[in-house]
Amino acid sequence: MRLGAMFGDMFRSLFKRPVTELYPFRKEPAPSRLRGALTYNPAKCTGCQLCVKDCPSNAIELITIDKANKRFVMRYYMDRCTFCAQCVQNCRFGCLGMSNEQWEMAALNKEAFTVHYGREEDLQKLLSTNPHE
Amino acid sequence: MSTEATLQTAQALLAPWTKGARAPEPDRLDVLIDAADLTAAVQTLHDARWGYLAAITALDYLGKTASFAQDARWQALMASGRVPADGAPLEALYFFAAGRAIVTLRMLLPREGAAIASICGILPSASFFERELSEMFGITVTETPDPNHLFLPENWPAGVHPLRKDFAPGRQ
Amino acid sequence: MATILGKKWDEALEQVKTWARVNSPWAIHFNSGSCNGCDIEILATVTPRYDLERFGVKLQGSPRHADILICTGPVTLQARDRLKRVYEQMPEPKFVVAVGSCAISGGVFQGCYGVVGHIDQVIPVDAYIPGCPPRPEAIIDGLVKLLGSLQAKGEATAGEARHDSATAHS
Amino acid sequence: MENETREKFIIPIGPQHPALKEPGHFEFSVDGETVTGATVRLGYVHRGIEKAAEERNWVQDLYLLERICGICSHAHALAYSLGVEKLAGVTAPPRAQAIRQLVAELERVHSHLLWLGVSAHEAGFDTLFMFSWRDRETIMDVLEGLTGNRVNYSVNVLGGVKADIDDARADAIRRGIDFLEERTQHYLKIATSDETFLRRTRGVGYTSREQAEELGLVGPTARAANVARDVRVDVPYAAYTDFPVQMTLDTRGDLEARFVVRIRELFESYRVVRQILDRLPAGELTARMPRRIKEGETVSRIEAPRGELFYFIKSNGSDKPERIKVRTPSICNFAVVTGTAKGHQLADMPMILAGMDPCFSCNDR
Repeated sequence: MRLGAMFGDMFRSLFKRPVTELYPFRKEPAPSRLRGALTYNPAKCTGCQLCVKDCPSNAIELITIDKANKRFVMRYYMDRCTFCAQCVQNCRFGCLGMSNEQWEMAALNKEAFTVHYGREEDLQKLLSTNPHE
Repeated sequence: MSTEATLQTAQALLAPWTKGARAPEPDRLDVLIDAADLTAAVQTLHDARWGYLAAITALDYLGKTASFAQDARWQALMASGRVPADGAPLEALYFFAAGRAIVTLRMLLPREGAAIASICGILPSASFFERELSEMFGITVTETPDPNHLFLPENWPAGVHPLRKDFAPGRQ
Repeated sequence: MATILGKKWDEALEQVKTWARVNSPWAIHFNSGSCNGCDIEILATVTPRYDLERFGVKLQGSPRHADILICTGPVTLQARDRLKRVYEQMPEPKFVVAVGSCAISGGVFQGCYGVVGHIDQVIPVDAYIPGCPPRPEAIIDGLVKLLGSLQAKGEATAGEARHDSATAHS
Repeated sequence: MENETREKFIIPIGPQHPALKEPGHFEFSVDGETVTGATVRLGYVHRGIEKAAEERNWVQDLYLLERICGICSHAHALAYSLGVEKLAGVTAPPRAQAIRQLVAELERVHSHLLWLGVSAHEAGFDTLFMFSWRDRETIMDVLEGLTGNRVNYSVNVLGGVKADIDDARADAIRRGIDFLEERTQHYLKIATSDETFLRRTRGVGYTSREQAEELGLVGPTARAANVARDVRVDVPYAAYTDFPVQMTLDTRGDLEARFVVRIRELFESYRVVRQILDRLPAGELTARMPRRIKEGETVSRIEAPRGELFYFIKSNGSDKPERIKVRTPSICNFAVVTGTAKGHQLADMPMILAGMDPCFSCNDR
């Protein structure tokens, strides 16, 4: 039976280093396994579509530019992504990954969330045929 | 008491109403009964202090009527004349658990005018489950203390039951 | 002369308004069908480690006191009208932040029968923070971006007032 | 006579209320300050997950069901994966099972600390709220480092787990656990000795053992009333046979007992986490899963932080489930509010509600 059981904690806290992190003025590196935005390596992709098949929220589209030469462009809807990494798990060729650096993705408009990954020339080809994209 | 013994006790308790029994998994027992016998069966389990009510749910067998050809409950239902020849049944499932053992009471119900008696008089905790059962599957639970919607909005169209197989969620 | 003074006054007033808005935005949190993940992360941002009050942001219970509406989750059938009502009750100017993938696009809940859609199908949204759920740092980042845009907008308005007064003077 | 002439007064609380962060609607009928009855209305976060699960494939469902609840997401994913593995006749490797149990116990720690803070907040004890949430960040860091996300860890895949543990990570977890154990001792002392706090908890929301059984309570709420019901002990799943836990019981059945049971469960979790880290089985992380699951039905039960989580899964042999029934612990425990409200002061209701650790998104699905 006592009163003010936490006064001691409060008093001691006065003399301790503050626990508050000073983000965004001082940024700590994120943990190595953090699941941030999806990364795509077009050189390794074979277009097997396994990543698309199991995505729970339809966040990935794989657009075929030239099937014979294995040229694909990935359209990634960051706003739909649930960052579950099932696509990374599914990819047998190691062409997908999740960045632990790109996780501050807040934006003031939604257009910023649809991104295209692929070789530079493929991207240009795609964007020139679809001027609205 | 071992799991087998617990299941055997339940089997013996439920014997008067059993229309068939099967063990889909080593620690489970499915007891097929008539919907009319539900309260009596639950009362017996409750009086014997056998386990607790774990969940109530249902299954919709739309397009799978053929699988019931050998089922005594289905034949009885057909004989009662309450089911059109192609009307797939609903099956209500009452799960009771005691330690590792799970007993499932399974009842076939006609698709149209499905009704089942409330067990809230015996187990008050069944109220939420019964409300869910009636709104999700359209099974009327007679004499349930609170027949209102539990999850669906008040203005949800009558006669539409989301977990039936013929409900196709369209974008609102 | 009176108009010149009036313009100067407008300019000063705009600056004070922007200063107040950017330095102490009060927020209300509305869960319109979320899984709780984003909600506990929003709660985590107001607790000691992230301490959102550094930016003057205070979580409020009443929409009448709030400048920012922080929305989480897809919009469910029963939450739609409530979300609209909460938004309408907020005094102008008001800003909406959608936190989490399902608030922005429906996320995994796209196509569920109980889900009407995402936040900006119901009310206009000013800032989007993707993530499932976003880290508290990412939520702070989103709010800082929103406040930054308000500052810029406020300065532009004050600038207009200044410009107007300059032309009136000449 | 007074009671008969006085009109029945109903106080609606919610769905948007400052007490809880989630929408739920309660109606308390009161006589003056005394509650005479309570009803609850759910469904504000009803998304229709059970139906949606029938339209997606087995893998997609894992992530859909994980997002039933953001606090006990791992419990949902675990119950589902264990059930589907049982149907497919696949057993996840021992190392995967141990990691699953480890994450489940870490999740319990995070959930109980979260609850401790929130219910202290309901009691007006914001100091405890802030301190417990400060310390909870330790476990959040551990989980984020281990799985890659603070909430919705997505550590499960069908047939195993994604995240492995090496020595450095194990040490980080041990350090976190050591710090938290010391803090938890302190919180146990506060919750059982601070006079002002005890006034809010002792004797409030009392359920007898018989009442608890009758109401069908599960989890810590039931164990606080001496109902020996814990799936981890009754039906050990994952690696609980190799790393068993002790059931934590209390005989008092009031709010104080619920605090004590949950806080003491934390010590049990710390002990088991250490044990797993010390004796982590070697081997593979995943077993191969077929895309189509054999026809059949199964029941999968898990002890989520809030109590028994019950999954009924039926497969029709295709790559999509026929039916998934989720019975969450909160829906059983709501009876504690409606059942024991009578006779309490209205001001005690938020505490009683918080004391059962409600989760509306679990309920509504």
